Amino acid sequence: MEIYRWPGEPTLHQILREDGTLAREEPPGVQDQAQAWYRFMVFCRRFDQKALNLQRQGRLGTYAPFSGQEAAQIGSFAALRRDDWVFPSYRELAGMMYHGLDPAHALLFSRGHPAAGYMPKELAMFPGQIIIGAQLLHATGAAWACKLRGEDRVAAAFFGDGATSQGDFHEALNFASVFQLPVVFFCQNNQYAISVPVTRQMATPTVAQKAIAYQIEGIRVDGNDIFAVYDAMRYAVEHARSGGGPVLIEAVTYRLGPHTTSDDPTRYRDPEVHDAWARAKDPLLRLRRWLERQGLWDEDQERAWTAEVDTRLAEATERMEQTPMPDPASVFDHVYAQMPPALRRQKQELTDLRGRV
Amino acid sequence: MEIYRWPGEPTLHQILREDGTLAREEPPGVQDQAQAWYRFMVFCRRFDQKALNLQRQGRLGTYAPFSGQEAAQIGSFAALRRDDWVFPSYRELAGMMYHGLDPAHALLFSRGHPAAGYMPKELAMFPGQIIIGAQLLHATGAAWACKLRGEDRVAAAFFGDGATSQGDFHEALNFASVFQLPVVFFCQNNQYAISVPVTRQMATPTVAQKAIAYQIEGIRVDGNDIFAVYDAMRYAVEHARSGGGPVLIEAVTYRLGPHTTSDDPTRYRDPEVHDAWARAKDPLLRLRRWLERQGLWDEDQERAWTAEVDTRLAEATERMEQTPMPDPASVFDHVYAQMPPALRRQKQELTDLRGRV
Amino acid sequence: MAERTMIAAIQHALWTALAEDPRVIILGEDVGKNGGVFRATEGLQAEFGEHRVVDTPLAESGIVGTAIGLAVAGMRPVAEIQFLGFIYETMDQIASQAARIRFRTQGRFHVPLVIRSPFGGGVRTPELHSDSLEALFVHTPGLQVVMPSNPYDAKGLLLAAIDSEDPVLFLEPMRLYRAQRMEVPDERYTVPIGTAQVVRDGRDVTLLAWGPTVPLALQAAEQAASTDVSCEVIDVRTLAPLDLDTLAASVQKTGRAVVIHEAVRTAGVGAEIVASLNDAVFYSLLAPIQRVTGYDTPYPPPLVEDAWLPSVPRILRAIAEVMEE
Amino acid sequence: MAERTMIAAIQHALWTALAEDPRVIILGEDVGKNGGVFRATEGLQAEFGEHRVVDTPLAESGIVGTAIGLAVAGMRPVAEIQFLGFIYETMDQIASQAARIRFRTQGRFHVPLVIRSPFGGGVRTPELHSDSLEALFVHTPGLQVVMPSNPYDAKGLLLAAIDSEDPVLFLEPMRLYRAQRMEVPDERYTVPIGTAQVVRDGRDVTLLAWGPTVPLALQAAEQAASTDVSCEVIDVRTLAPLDLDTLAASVQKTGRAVVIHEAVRTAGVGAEIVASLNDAVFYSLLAPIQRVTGYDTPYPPPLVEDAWLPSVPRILRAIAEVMEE
Ligand SMILES: Cc1ncc(C[n+]2csc(CCOP(=O)(O)OP(=O)(O)O)c2C)c(N)n1
Ligand SMILES: Cc1ncc(C[n+]2csc(CCOP(=O)(O)OP(=O)(O)O)c2C)c(N)n1
Ligand SMILES: [Mg+2]
Ligand SMILES: [Mg+2]
Repeated sequence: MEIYRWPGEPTLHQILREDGTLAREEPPGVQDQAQAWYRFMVFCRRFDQKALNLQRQGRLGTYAPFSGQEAAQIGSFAALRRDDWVFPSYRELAGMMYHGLDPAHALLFSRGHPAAGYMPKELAMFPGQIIIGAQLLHATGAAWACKLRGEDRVAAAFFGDGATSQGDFHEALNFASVFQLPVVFFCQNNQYAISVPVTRQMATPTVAQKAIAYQIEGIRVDGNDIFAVYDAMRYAVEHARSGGGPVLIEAVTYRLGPHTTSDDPTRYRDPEVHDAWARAKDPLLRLRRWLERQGLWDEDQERAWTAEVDTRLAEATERMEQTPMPDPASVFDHVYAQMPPALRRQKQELTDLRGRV
Repeated sequence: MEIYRWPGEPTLHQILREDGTLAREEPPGVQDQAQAWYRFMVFCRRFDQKALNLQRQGRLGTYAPFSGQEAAQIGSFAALRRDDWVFPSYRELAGMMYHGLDPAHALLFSRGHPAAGYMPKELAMFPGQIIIGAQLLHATGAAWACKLRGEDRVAAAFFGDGATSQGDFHEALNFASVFQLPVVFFCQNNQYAISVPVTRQMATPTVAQKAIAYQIEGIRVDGNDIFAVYDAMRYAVEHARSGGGPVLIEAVTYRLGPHTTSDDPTRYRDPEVHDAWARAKDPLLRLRRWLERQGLWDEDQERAWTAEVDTRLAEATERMEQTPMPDPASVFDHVYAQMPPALRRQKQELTDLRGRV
Repeated sequence: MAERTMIAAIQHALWTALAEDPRVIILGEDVGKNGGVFRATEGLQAEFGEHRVVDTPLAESGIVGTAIGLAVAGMRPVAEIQFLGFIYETMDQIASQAARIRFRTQGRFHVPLVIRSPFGGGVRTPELHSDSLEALFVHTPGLQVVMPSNPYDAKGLLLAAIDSEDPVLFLEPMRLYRAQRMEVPDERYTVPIGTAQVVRDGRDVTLLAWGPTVPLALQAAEQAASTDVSCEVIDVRTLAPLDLDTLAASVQKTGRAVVIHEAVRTAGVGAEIVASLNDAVFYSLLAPIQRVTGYDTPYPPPLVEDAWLPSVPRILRAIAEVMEE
Repeated sequence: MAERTMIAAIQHALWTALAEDPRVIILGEDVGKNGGVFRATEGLQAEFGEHRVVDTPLAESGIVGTAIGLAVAGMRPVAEIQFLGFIYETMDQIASQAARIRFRTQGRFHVPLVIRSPFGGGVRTPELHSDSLEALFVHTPGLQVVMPSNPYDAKGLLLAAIDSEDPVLFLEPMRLYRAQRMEVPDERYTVPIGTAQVVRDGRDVTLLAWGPTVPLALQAAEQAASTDVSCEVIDVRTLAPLDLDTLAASVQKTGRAVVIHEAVRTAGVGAEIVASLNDAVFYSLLAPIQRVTGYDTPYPPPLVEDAWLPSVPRILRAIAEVMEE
């Protein structure tokens, strides 16, 4: 009796070693982009820090930091076209900004401002999904539309290790594989779903092997190695775009900060494991080492760029804070294309009441 | 870049060949039980026919026939202990009767009689689940209770190929594997979910390979070979009972009849494929050939047993039809342990109204 | 113009939509080759192809979730949930996603999606196939909920639903699928969402019904007439948004009302209608509005469903009660 | 006896249940090591072990579905849904399974399961974390729905829920978790499910509230008193089954009522209360019962939620309206 079981030792696609040397040849295009990527990673890291500070000062609400995951996000978004469909989670601000979202706009989410959800017209990108796993089906459906309409766009869904437990993950991968849709499922396995480690989230040593349950391709990549992430995503996007069907990517990474500003990670995290990720495996350090080896970066550039970033962040914060406060009566405006009578009455009531108070 | 993909050619565990010879040694215990199994299979096949007839005569409501799946059901239930937890679907009457459900009781389901759901006290078995996939989680939970309570019982969930598409399938297998629970997931891949062929239900050539997404064992077995089914289920139950964790079994079989009495399978089925399954692969024929080879069965026995079965079925039908009609006011009795005031008032209203009419 | 049953009218509406708009796509379990378990999509796959009338895997969240993606990305999906009882499987995709994407994105994206689903009692289905769950969706802002009671409205409302820029739950009373034939124009027409219809004029009591209880209300009105009680009957037709003006105008006139629905009583749409009418026409009410509904139990098995369901005798009793006061 | 906040009272009730009954098991996302995102299960895993306080995979249908199996097979699961907004993911397991297994099996099996879930507005959560969805479950026969408004009731109702032989949805208003300290006995006690409580006596208007709107109703009553309007305030506490007798007795006395809830208005539990009271005490009503509720939109983002939520000014306005007539 043959038993179907996973024989494999987990593998990990890596190009850029932790010390900044190459484990294999870098993919085409990387040489040109690496410095820009690094700049953007620094920008994002400081954005994240800024947002945490603003939250502590009461100028922002709940915020979900992404530090540690910059390579996974920027490397993957870098392989997408501007007109591809993007369905991110709440933790994808680095990727979303790389894709074109104004940092001031990005901050509006945590501000609790309704305008945050109005994504720029030129991007086919949803706001970050709150319901874990729901966006995988939206991506699948959008990819389906692209296929039916004969467009050569792909859809990409971004989600965490925890999301793989949801029924919607399964249903999305199944639909995508049955209909052979141009969609890439990009999982950032950052080791935790809030406090629950990935080892309690699933019995499998990898997320990538779940591809086998759908007869699609799975890739396991070092998520802190932007070259490898870009390489894997480029492959997957190309595969999907050319009709090869969906791909599941697992980017092995680590969330350096708390789950959100409401979370205290010291309650559940092993400090030693944390240190290892925080130091040796930091995606910024790694790329910086490589750039320095190539003579593409040095301490002066770092200082100058950091200063420049901080100016930009100050400016973005200002713009964010100057976004006019929303009119509460506007809650009625985007429920339906046409406002039904009951909503009109309620809007009037709210307006009257505020007039009186 | 290593791609995780399913390399395998589908295999199929088979012991009893279609011609009634053995492909390998039969598992222990089979020699003793084979004749009783065959008798029960004949009983079930005629039960199914009887139920269809009763439905056509208007004496039963919607009925979901299981003909063709007798080996899968009886072979798998035969490996369970009487005190194991059983969570069947609506199509498991053969297995449920083998497990101990009175045939008259089994008919009550299609009768639309509330009493159908009251399962015998001595069986830890649920009535057939209508919601596709829901029972996999109940089995997982019951197995969890057994583990926590230190009982050596296992739980078994029975479901179809279509059920594998539901989120609940995924969540159940994931929970079961994370907590290493004593549960067996037994899928009867009967090639169709109503009209949808399994090839449109999933992109995988097998259900069994989905085990790999949970780091558990998967087994693919010829579902029309009762020896192989029993062998696989015995292995899985033993594996689960001894703490080895969950197992997923795919029994490859075929539904010979319509999905239910409301269904017209000629709309979607290939007659040639159907014929192959109906003749060469019939699970009854196959076992009978083997029994005849062993000198354990002959035409006389077949005739005598068939006559006996028909008597029993007539008697079961009579008992089913003599089950008193339910009192409509009893709809209020099993909503809560204690009837809330509103229900008391409503029960009174219903009773009054019937008194008046 | 042809005489059509409701199921034929629905099939015809779907055919019309597929023929006139290449963005329309039908998806669901068994909607393709099989033509749907009730034949609502009969012949459509053969005519329009596998890519426009699609058998999906057996997963309701998958159906609605991908339909949302399809809708957002330029298609006009008409998804089928095989029986309304199974819609619980996709509540998140309906309530947290489809219903909110316009709001969430402040109008940047919206979801022109129709979800069709058969429901309702009296047809001896297995468990969980007959439940009336409209209240859950009426309580969900962002959705429209529509329920035809006759073939003409079925076609007109379904085409209006497909035209809508926002999600519509289109509920089809199984019991009425083949209960009646009626002139249904071949050409395209719509019945506007959000409008109730007075289907019988009366003086003394307003009967408010939707879907499967409309024929019951009409029968009860007929019988009441023989005892000189004149009933006005309103087919509510759209449960969200509710056409409160039409309802209130009638009750203002009659001073008495009975609401009739198959869903369980507690927190059903009947309660909302009572509360809204109370608000609107309290001082015209001569008696408390009565509700004739399914009882507060799970939908019962076939052998006991008739006593559980609203029926003409139950409606007559409620009419008598409001008249007594 | 100790002064406790509501969250501490809940933690204490869970501790009590775990200590006294080995069948009790707590399961959910982050309930173990992390002690729950609000610390409702703080310290419980450390004390009772990984097998009794269990971090599950991130899957609500999985949580409730396995909890059903646990309950049927002899355990007393207390499942947590991290925020009520995520409960849509498990509607089928709640409504088609937990709520119906007693009915389906005619009493052969039943499901002693508690589902705890934080909910409610005013705490500046991200999207989908603040919705009040009690109406969906009140409309689901077989369930009990309970919502404490203070620490004492929280402990007593939670222990009553764990004692219950049938599923209970136990809804915890986030805003009240730490809003108030109150004497909460150390010993075991229960507050019976199905009983409302008059929390302030009054003459002119009955204010009906539950969970987060109870403190608002009390404040409004206080302010109304200064204009010589005497409000009786009732904490409904149990939404299913509803203690209609207590509600009706009060409204019979006062002749006027305002129902206050955070859930959206249409087809909310407020509508049921209006309809039921209409039935029960129509001829005592001096004015139509008013509803002060969330508006019929998706729950709005933090920067606009305050205007959307029921508030003391909105309640006072409704009181003025019912008094005017
Ligand atoms: C359906 C649903 N259940 C629970 C939550 C609460 N929640 C928010 S984030 C989170 C953990 C997500 O983990 P993962 O998918 O790994 O993403 P990460 O936060 O690590 O990026 C949980 C449980 C939610 N938002 N949605
Ligand atoms: C959640 C849910 N969706 C849809 C249905 C309708 N339905 C009943 S049986 C069935 C097909 C099931 O196929 P499979 O799992 O292969 O089992 P089989 O009927 O072949 O035994 C469908 C779609 C249902 N009962 N429950
Ligand atoms: Mg994670
Ligand atoms: Mg099948």
